[in-house]
Amino acid sequence: AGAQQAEMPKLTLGVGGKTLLYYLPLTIAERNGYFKDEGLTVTINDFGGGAKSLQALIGSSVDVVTGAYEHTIRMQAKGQSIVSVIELGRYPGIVLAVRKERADTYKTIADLKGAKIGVTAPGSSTNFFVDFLLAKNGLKPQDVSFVGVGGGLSAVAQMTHGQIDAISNLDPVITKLESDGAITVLADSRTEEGNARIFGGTNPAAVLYMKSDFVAANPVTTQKLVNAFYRALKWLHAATPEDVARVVPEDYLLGDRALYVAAVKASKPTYSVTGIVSDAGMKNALGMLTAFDPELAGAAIDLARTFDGRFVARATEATK
Amino acid sequence: MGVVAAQVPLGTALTGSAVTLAGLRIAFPAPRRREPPFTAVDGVDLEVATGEFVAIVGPTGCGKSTLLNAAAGLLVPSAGRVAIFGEPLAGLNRRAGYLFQADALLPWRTALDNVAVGLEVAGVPTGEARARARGWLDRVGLAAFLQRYPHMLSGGQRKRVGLAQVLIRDPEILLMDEPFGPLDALTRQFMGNLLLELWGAARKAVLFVTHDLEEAIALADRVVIMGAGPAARIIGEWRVELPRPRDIAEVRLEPDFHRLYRDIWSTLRDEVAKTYARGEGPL
Amino acid sequence: MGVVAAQVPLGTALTGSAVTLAGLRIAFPAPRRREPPFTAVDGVDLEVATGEFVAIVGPTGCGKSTLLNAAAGLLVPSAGRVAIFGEPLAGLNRRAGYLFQADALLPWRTALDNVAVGLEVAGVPTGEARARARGWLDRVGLAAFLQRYPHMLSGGQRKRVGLAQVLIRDPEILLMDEPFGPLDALTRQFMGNLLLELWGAARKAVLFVTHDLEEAIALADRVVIMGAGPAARIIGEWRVELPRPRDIAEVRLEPDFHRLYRDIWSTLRDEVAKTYARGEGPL
Amino acid sequence: MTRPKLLALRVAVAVVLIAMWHVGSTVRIPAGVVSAKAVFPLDPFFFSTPLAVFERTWRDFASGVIWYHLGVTLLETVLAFVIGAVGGVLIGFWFARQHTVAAVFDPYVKAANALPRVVLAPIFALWLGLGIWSKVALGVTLVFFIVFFNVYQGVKEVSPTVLANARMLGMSERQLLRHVYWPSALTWVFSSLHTAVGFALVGAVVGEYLGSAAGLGYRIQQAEGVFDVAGVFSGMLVLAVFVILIDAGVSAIENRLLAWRPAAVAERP
Amino acid sequence: MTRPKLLALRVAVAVVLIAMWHVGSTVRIPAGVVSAKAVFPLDPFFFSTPLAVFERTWRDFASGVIWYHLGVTLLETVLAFVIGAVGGVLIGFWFARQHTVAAVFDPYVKAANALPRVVLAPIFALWLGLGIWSKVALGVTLVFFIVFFNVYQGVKEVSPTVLANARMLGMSERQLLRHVYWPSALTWVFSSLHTAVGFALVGAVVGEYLGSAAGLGYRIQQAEGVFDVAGVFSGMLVLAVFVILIDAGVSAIENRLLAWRPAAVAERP
Ligand SMILES: Nc1ncnc2c1ncn2[C@@H]1O[C@H](COP(=O)(O)OP(=O)(O)OP(=O)(O)O)[C@@H](O)[C@H]1O
Ligand SMILES: Nc1ncnc2c1ncn2[C@@H]1O[C@H](COP(=O)(O)OP(=O)(O)OP(=O)(O)O)[C@@H](O)[C@H]1O
Ligand SMILES: [Mg+2]
Ligand SMILES: [Mg+2]
Repeated sequence: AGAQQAEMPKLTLGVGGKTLLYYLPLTIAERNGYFKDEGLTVTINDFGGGAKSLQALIGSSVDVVTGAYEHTIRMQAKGQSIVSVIELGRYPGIVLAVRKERADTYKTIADLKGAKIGVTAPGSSTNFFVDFLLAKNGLKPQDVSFVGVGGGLSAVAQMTHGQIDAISNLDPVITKLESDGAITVLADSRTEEGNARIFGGTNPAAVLYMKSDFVAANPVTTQKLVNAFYRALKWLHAATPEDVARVVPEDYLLGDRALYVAAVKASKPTYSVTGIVSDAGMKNALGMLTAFDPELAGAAIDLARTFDGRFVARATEATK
Repeated sequence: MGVVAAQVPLGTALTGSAVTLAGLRIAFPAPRRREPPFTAVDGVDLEVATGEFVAIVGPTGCGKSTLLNAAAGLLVPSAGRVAIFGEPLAGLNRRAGYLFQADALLPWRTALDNVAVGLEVAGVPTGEARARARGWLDRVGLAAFLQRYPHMLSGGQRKRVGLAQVLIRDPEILLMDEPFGPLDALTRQFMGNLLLELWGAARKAVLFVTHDLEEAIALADRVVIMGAGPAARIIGEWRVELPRPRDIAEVRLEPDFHRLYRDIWSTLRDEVAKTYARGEGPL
Repeated sequence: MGVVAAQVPLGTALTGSAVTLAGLRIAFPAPRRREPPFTAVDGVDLEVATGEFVAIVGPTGCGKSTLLNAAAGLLVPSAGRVAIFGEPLAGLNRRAGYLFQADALLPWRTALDNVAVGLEVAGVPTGEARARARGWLDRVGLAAFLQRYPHMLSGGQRKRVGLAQVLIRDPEILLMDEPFGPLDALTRQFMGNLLLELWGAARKAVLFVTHDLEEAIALADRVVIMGAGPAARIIGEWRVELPRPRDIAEVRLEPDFHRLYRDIWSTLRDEVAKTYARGEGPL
Repeated sequence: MTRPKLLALRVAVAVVLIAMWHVGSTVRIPAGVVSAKAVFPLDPFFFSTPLAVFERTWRDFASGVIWYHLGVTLLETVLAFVIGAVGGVLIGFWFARQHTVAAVFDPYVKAANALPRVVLAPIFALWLGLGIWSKVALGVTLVFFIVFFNVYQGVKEVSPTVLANARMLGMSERQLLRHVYWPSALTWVFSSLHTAVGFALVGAVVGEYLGSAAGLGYRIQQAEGVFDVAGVFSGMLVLAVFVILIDAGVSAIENRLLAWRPAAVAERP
Repeated sequence: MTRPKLLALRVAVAVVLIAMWHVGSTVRIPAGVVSAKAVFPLDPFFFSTPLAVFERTWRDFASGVIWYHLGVTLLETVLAFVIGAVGGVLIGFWFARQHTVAAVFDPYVKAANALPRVVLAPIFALWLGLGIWSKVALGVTLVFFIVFFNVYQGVKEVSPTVLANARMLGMSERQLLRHVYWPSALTWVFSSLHTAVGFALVGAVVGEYLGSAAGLGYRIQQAEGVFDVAGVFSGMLVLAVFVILIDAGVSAIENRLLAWRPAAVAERP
């Protein structure tokens, strides 16, 4: 595939929180030089959140985005044509946990009534995750209060200092809190059985998405990007957490290699193996969204248009 | 006795009249609302002919500075009219130079630059403007203080810089508010002679406010006396027929000078005392 | 002839001396660096006894205000010493009241509050302070202007508010810098008499700067003449032996007055003319 | 200018701006003019449309949900403004009068002013919790410096003659502060307050935006998360109206306190 | 105070602060005093330790990685500062001289000042791309208002007598601006510039923090995401030093331009 010249050898990629393990495949592809191998120069722009990187895509500030799959559905409802081309995470990797000291009060999700729950940002997928779980347990979002605490230091700070009762967040925050013994997990979407219990199957998380126009105009570039990410997924699948720790920048190690290894280990099942968004996954994702967003509930969504599997198929073909 | 100013026909712009104030009333808004405005001067008629030197004398607070402000176009009269060379004054009086009673130098410019600025804004090249400013500062006795900022000068020095600043522009009308107030007697004479010399050469119209009646008589063609305020009026005018050119120190020795002085002073004193007796003045 | 001030023994604090300036030199930093500092006054010895009224007369820019600033403790002398009632002055002179040459009223206070403030800060209850301030404004002829802010007053009115502001505090030493400069002749007499009356009652030490030599003689016990600057000195002193109490208007009619006047004036004029001839003055 | 005329002009400006917005976000530029596709000059995805925003604002107020958030933000803003302004005035005066203190701490104050508040937010949250106080703290760090630097300069600008006179009138340091420095620095204080009002609100909203459970910032972020631009703009609209009201209050106090100043000279060309 | 003494005092302050930080983040309060467990007064997880921060800063500079980021941020800051300040001065003057314009736009300026810049970031990215210009724009929106309000007030503060004199000397509106309003407003301008320097940097860093590929704000964000507190504090340290340097430049210009002012009166109690 490397033989053909890319239409756009230089491009910018947006991501909302590159250091999150959610986006680990991106870092792997970058650090292992997979983009370079494909003849691409990718500038990675890091944003204050997934919503901002999507806005940058719509505004044409970036060419492609690694972000949540649900954005492709949302954008379809808003009349923007966004398509994902490879799945990076098959499970959301979001964990809902309560603070140890309050574990007696909040034994199950149904007990969360009145709790103060930290999410990365109001309106983000961590928020919807909780909404979804609450609904399943017969509660309404209004029964709890949400606080945006981000996905880094301050999330840890709020939890350890007892500012919030529960937290819905991602790794490495969750692993850090777990290793400190600060939380008790209520729902864990990092594992297969966890997802089965919560969604009844997979639920695509991080994907590489872009405008449909971009795909149409730059098929070769898109293919090369997908190739690079596909290699990263393959590599991840085979690698041990220690291998990962060797590859990522030293700064990413949370100042504590063991903690980082633990976090990678916990997150490993979430990374996609095939790179393909399954039909069941699409339905699960849509079902979760329509449950809370009145705007989406009314919209007619063509799930087939949210994922374009041609590129992954070709990448699979090539690596065989 | 005084020639009352109302003799000058109202509303006519005499040819050769440089400044005409006719039926002028100036009122200031009261410090507190709801009180009536404060009428500083009312019914003032005054005419300064081209080339005439008129001195205004009057009790403190009667409205002398107010009149000059009106003639300069800085104050809009509440009633009456101001005409400059026969034209009704609209906006600033661009043909006049005004030496203010209070400090008005640009604090961020040295003495030299303060004097030069009037030429610079008129388009004279900086080099020439400075050279001429140097000459003027020399004439007012400040050759050694060119590079001083105003706050480094004494009160009298600042006034002289202001004088040079106004005179260097060679305006057709000179409005001067107690220009020699903070000067010693001798410097005062020097400055007075300087002014007379300039005036004699270019025959400007001068409106000169002073508290020194002797100075007024020594310098002016006509001395105008204002009564005490509020609603101050002109209460008398005297023509000074002393010969020109005059030397200020010497003219005081003339017998006519003393006669005139006593004449004016008695009117002035009586008038002011009368006002004060009404309980509006000190003691 | 003048009694040269150096007769006063240096470095001794005479009993009964309110203000002692001994060997005073005051230099200002030059406007540009690297130039030498400007010495305004040098070697000034002056003593004002308790209850004495001393007038200072001198050419403009000679350093009169500078001397008063030194006596007030606002300027630190470069050399020499300042003593107040025999005590070397460190910091501000708290026993003096100072009427500044420039406008110095608090712009955010009405005339009434400006006068009352000196009492208020001394702890007098506001009501009483105001009542007394009202009385003082009455005495300086501004009863009708109590509620005016300074910018609403004429130059002479502001000066009189300043006068009341200083006098109401009844200080032991009065430093006055051209206090009657912007006043008309009659008001000047009223104010002079007011000052003399107060001084006669409480025998304050007064250091009075004026450009009006007649005023100086009429008011003072002693007239001090300064030479022209830079490095100005005291060039002569005259004791005025005219009888007290004096009325300012009347005392001028005394033959002694005129003799003294002519005497001082000739010295002053000669001295100043001499300096000017050196090329340091106007013309 | 008369008041009605002024008001009319102001309204006219608003109408023009909104009309531009409306046209820009609803009328496409035909294909081929600026780009291959027909595009909106102001893409409604980013700018929404005025109608949507007004409708949304109206709905929020009608349903009453916004009042609670508005109240929270207002409280934070006012607290941040008052604490920051009082702090700025006090410390500003203190620095201006204590030359040694000022000289020693000068670089630290300037460095502190340069710390990005967004980064500080987690620390504030840590110390002050997620309630209103961490937002107030953020607002205070903005307001404080704006007021501080102006007060510091304002005190130095006191006329030397007036100051000398006041000192000769026997004023103690405290009396000087009260009767001279304070009134003289007031214009400076008020100038900074006009800027500070806006920044107090910004601080509160940003604080909410970075972590909170209520307030307009919270609502704006929530709207952003679901790409509800009308919601974002509606939040900003409410903020703007809000600030104009607070600022009017500041101006009213200013006019009262600065009644002594000469009215602007009647200038005629 | 002599310069060496002043310097010594300044260093002393820094030493005390750092010592407090060091002790707070390395010495535990024994169990039972404030809580059941032994705790750090300043938890090193959130506050790092001075040594770690210095070591980190040193390493960054030694390895050279920081220079590039520093350069980007510096460029953004300087651009934001210059553009914002020049804009504030120009518009400030314009408003101050055009009373109608000022009166009409007054509420809009104030409302604009209250818009939370964080929310505007996506719009700037839309218009200006993700390069330095969207960060510069964010900085400009902070700097502009600070300078603007001060210039506006500064122009109004011109002494009426000096103004009247200048007008009688024949100055046109333009000459008045140059010879009277501008020099008179300069103290106001500089006072605002001292505040603005810090805010320019804040704007740049916040812009980077919200979305970028380089700069100190980017580095701080990366560090925050991986719990690298030493990295966050090291970034802030560099920022702080940075601002002190820029501000020293502003002060030098100020001292040159305001050489005409009377030196502070020698005050003796
Ligand atoms: N802005 C103002 N508001 C109210 N009254 C004012 C204002 N300006 C001047 N006045 C009053 O107008 C009168 C005349 O003032 P003006 O300054 O013309 O006096 P003047 O004759 O110049 O006095 P002086 O000899 O003391 O300078 C005074 O009584 C003064 O109080
Ligand atoms: N801050 C300063 N820097 C430099 N020179 C100064 C400063 N202040 C005053 N001088 C100079 O000192 C000399 C004395 O000034 P001073 O104000 O004492 O004069 P004065 O006798 O009061 O004059 P006048 O009668 O004009 O008020 C003047 O030549 C003046 O230029
Ligand atoms: Mg006057
Ligand atoms: Mg003087």
